Amino acid sequence: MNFEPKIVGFCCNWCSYRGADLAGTARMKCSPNVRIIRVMCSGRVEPTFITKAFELGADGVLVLGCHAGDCHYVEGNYKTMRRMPLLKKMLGQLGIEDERVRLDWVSASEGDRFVSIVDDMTAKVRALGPFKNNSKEAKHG
Amino acid sequence: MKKITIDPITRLEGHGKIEIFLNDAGEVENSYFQVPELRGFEKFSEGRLAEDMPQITQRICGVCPEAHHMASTKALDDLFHVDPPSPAKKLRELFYMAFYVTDHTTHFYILAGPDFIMGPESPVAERNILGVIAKVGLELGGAVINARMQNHHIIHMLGGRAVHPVFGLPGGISKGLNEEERKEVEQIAKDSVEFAKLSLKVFDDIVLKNKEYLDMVLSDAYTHRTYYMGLVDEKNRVNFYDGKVRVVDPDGKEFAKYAPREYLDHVAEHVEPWSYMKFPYLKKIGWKGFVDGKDSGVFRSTPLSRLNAADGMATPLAQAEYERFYSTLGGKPVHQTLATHWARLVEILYAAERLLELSRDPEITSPNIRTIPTATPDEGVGIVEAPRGTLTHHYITDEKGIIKKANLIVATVNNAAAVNMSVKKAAMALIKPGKKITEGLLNRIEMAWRPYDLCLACATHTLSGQAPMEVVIYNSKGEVVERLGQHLRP
Amino acid sequence: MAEKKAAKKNDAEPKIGVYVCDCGSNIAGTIDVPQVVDFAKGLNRVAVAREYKFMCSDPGQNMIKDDIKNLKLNRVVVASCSPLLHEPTFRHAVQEAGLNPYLFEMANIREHCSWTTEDHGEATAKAKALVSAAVKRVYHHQPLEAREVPVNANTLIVGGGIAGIQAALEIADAEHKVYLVEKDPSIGGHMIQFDKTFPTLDCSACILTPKMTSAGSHPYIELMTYSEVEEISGFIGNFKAKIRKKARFVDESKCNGCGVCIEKCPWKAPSEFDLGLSQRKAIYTPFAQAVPNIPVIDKESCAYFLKGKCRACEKFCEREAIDFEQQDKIVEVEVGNIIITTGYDPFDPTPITKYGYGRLPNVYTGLEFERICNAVGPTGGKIVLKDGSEPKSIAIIHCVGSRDENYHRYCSRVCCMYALKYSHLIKEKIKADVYQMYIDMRCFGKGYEEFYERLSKEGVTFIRGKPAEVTDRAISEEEKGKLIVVGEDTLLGTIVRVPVDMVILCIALEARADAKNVAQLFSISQGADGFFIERHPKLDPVATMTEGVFIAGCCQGPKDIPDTVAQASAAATRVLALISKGRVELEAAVAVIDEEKCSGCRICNLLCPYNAIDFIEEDEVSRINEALCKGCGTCVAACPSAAITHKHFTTEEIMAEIEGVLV
Amino acid sequence: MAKLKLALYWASSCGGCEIAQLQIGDKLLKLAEVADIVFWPVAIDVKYKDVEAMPEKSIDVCLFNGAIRTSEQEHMAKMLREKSKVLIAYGACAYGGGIPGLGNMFNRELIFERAYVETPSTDNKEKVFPQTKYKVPEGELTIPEFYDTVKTLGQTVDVDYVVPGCPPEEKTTWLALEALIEGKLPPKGTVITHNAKAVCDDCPRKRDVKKVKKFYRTFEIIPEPEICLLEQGLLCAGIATRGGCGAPCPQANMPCTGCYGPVDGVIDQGAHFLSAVASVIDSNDPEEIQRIIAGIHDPVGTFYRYSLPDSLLRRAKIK
Repeated sequence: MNFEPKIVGFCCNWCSYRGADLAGTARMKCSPNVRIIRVMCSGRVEPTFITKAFELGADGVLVLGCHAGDCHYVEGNYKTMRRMPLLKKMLGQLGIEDERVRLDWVSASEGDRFVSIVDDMTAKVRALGPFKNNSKEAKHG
Repeated sequence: MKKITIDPITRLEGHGKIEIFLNDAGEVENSYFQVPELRGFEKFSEGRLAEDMPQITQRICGVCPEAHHMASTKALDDLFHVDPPSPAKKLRELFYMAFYVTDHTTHFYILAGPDFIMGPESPVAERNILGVIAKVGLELGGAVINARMQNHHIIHMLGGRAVHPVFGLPGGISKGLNEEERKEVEQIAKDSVEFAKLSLKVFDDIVLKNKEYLDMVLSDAYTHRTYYMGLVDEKNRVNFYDGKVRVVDPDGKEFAKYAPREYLDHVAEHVEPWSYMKFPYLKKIGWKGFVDGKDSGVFRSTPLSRLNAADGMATPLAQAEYERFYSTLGGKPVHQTLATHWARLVEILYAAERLLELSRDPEITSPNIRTIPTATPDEGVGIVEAPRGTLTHHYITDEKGIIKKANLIVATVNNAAAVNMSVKKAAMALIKPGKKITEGLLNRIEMAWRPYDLCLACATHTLSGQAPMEVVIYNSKGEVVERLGQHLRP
Repeated sequence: MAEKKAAKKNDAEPKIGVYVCDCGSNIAGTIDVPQVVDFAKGLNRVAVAREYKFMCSDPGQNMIKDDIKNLKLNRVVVASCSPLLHEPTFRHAVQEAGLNPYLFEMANIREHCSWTTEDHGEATAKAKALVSAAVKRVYHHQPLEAREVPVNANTLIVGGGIAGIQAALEIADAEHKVYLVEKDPSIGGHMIQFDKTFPTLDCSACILTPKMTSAGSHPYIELMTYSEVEEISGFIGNFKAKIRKKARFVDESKCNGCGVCIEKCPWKAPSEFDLGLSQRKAIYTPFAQAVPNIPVIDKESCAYFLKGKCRACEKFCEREAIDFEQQDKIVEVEVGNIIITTGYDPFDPTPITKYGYGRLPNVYTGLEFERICNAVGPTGGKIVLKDGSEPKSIAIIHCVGSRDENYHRYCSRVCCMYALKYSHLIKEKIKADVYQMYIDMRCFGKGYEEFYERLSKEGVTFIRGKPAEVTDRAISEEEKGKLIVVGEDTLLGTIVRVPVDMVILCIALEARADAKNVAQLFSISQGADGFFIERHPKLDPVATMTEGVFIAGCCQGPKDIPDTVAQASAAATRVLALISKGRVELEAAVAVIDEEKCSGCRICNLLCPYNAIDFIEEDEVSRINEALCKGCGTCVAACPSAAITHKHFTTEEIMAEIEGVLV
Repeated sequence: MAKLKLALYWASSCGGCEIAQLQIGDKLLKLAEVADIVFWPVAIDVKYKDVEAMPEKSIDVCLFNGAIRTSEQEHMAKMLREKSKVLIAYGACAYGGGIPGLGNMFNRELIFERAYVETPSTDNKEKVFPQTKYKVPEGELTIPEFYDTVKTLGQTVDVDYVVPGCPPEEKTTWLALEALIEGKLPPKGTVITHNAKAVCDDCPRKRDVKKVKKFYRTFEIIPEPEICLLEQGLLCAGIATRGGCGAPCPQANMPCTGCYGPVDGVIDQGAHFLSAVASVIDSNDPEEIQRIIAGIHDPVGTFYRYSLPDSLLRRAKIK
């Protein structure tokens, strides 16, 4: 049976979530693999959300914010821009492939961009296969 | 031979284990010294920052973290090609001398002492520090506790923490001494010298003046002719903090003398499938199994070894003791394992004297305690004498100073093979067909490895804690005849 | 462990109702709704789960209200469209049933699911995940009380064009103070530059100047021309604005606008108002009917500022209003609402070299032509060529910079109409041939189509097709000395070469060059085209994402005067509504610091864009000013002690949601 | 009143916790008055079979240190849980996995390969590895199984309290013992320290707002003595670490490394430490941000020094 990845998506309320809505309003089709969680700002997305998602069985995590300079909260997305690369560097040390975590920017008017990012990420994670780090093997710790 | 089923449960006491097998005649057939744990520091050091190693590797052992902290810090000096300012080196050594006094004191009075002071066959209930104090008197008891606490205070003061210090850096240390602190140290050093003298007197009175003990010390059951290893200064005198590693053969002749960077030409480690601990041996001779003598690569690395491997001590009082030590025991080298206890006391005296010298050094309160490294790091080896033997840390890094490879040959491990042999020999000598195995007799076997002051936390950089050890004796049918444990007594 | 704690916090044990909307066939057409309902029934703490065709309808809302009453629900989940659409609707509904509106959560199974997913199975599976996420999340929801703050009755309007003037007057007439800020020396904006206005052809100045004057003299309007907003702080109902009044070097309190200074000034510079087609003095008012009628000295062209001597104006000013020492002034005002009416920039056609603007004489932009036609313009209203002669033929090229992949994809909406207006003005003044070169004629407004018909009867030639180039390279006698407009007539399917004397480019309206700064200053957003984004394209056209900040006119997108005025009035009405209510509810989902946990590490201090976080030295903890907090949660994500809680977006709630989407 | 029955045990640890317990020095005697130590392999000669023979919950309190790396340790944890009324995770290893927990960046195979084959001093061409069961002429020898993953005590059995630290400072140990002696134990789940706030609250260094343009390594600079180390670009874990230790490391001019574990409510110490540090990077330019981050060479070893097994991910994914 072919593998369908589960991807957790975090969208900011003002740009990317609206971009995602617009994709729907415009009836654009995109992979159902990304399930969106709404936060007010991508700056709210703390690294624990991402590690938690993996702990709970996600195969990938997508974080979408406003384009640089467009943040509804002036520069919340810059904080995200600082946190994600460091987090990804650390996840890399823990053997988590780069493509499993993606930070990107989608404005309220970019439904098409939202779709292409979602489809692209889904394809890449599908190619990587399921995320497992065996941390839960009962006996062997 | 009947299959002995040893599910983990039957061996859950402590972390080290010796199994003795008897033959049909009831004589000792063989014995095995096992270490049942591994933590894998050599592996998970990979990817760490070199400068974090003094704090990471000391978690190998919470009993002697100071030794690992020092060996690691010295490896970093070598790795970053940086020479610490002389005050920094002196402060490191001062710190290390204080550590020696506490550590040796703990072992002699709390671990080994009771066997002699109370007698090998005295009741277990009395064979501990409290019994010792009761016998030697509160004054000495107080002195013991005081010596440990005071010198721990020095460790805390410089290292930043009581256990697991933090002050070691490539090119120096993070914290120095001010004048008040120096005065404190000087006073502690004076007290420690007095304490060391007192301890030697105790050993004199109780052991050396007791024929029975002396015979036991000199008896064949506790004797092995092996190679001896120890760190020496440029004058071939015992040094704990710095110098070259010297190896003498069973006849006391210099067999090798090498700088830290050359350790791989001289030492190799053998792996047995029945223990997580490896067995080091002299590479140039090779691994010949658990046998002693000139043709076997087995060597020992203990206080006794250090005295055997050196030509003398660097401080006057200790030198005098050193000479008395050999004249009493019939010349160099001394092969009697039990003499290690005396050697340890000589080392306490040296450490205390050296501590006093350093505390009076004009440079010791200098703020000039760091040189910032500028060269590109590549490879470094650091060696110190840990109380339990020669301790080697070896790191290879990338140009940023990220550990690519780490290798550790840890104090106690050096003696793994010797311990195995000592136990077997003592057991063979003491366990006789039909002879009832008493607790006292078992304690005499226990005394065969206690001199090594086994620290199994160190043992496999890997294993946990000061070693409580379990001995299991099986008869030829594989049934458990007897078991006993060695424990650190508070 | 943290999660266990959260569960305890809920006083009453959660009792959740789940309502899945068919949205006609919008959802039910793709998602197996009954299946989702059954799934929901099986979820922890779900007391009831129902399907309904339109949850947002009254019956739908009543269904929820009844269940809350009868089944004692204390948490509600609606799975339907985007929360951005109907969250307020349902929050209101649960509130009416006596439940705190924050004990509600929405699952977006339409925009994010049924509309974007083809496969019905996949869509249904995803819908289940989104529902379980909402259910797990709502379990942790806590009741929140929205805080109310008074609304300052003063209003700040930025931009003194027709939109700003209109909005200002409406609010001022209701006797509420307005600060009208304009960066130029006079209000009036682009409209005052126009000659006539389509389709009615009444004179732009004639209809605008009365409004300008009343704005200038209105007791409730404080005009701040030659001024710019530099800093905005605060929040809806309670903004503080720092405004820079640029030095005019003329004392407004003394000047009576007699104009002697201008008359005596020996120095000239190109007139901004006439787009450089004429000259103005170094001390000047942009145009005759300027409001306020107080001149400014342009440092760049004033001899005194350049060479240190002259001061002619000073000598002749009887009221001693000239003040060379004058400095910029920073004025601070407190307002409750802000309307942004910063207008547009005319597109600069120079880059479209094929049309020869700036290269070939007698190629003009529409705005330039407005000035040329204007009686008080550079040519005194005469339509003449550079050499002073009268053009025999004029080509008007549409969609320059609009509907063009390389520049702006959008339609500027006004060009067709003003192009028609030009033909009329030309025909009226001189009897030249006029060619309209268009892509499509768009005459959608009231009276526009009629205007188009009327014009087509005035002998104007319409050529459908976007011209390829305007050149002066003649290939025949009759083309000699002319501008030749080359293009295809797509109706006839033939290449045409039209020799004319003058070419008018109908340039696009584009977002102001500084729109980005303005957007950041007022924390509103821009679309891809650079114009400001309204809160909802249909249902909330003048509000923005930022409470208390409204937009009107061309800063929101190209539009004609009637639409601009309508928007301005709309914005004014929104503001008046807030003023008359007198108070406003603030975001309840803000961040709070638990001072029992804050170690005073000060990581968060600089992260807040609203400076809402203070470090309290004596207590060695950081504290958040809830009124300033806008609830973005950036500080929450940064706190290494987890001492900051983001109300309604707590870590427990989001973690639960993560768990939910991963079922 | 009857004396407390006290048990102390270690698993995968270094013995530093035992030393820390001995550190309370003369207070040991006070302890001896009210408590009988019924099991302490390191110090007292009580055999395993005696413990096994004890009835359930017959031990009042067990202080358990060390992480769980082998089958033996796992078994022992389960047994002591069963025998003890109160089980206390003592020290960083039992609490968060500690330094040995860094082993979770690898697995058994990689660790064995390095320890028994690859190390330059090891001579083992035949690739002999320790065997859980091995036949020797005289019989069979066994050693416990070495697991792929280090677990915390809490991930192995139910834990009642935590005494954090590597090792716990003397005063922290005594705080817990006092609570025991006086029967004033806090609510279950409490991490017992003198300060529930982060180390910054203990630290005498002066703190200002944070902006970091460059991260330094400890050997690269000599920090100002009075000022917050993080502000000087040193990755001090104090911000993300529970206090109560008194901040000894920053006072020795070295950054805190996080041994007291997270503050209450923090689910993942390393992730929070990371997020805080990244947040104060003083740049909004992606390239510059990358350059600044390049100065953090070992995120896992820095942010999860003592808590990798207790993190949400627990271990590395080995391909």
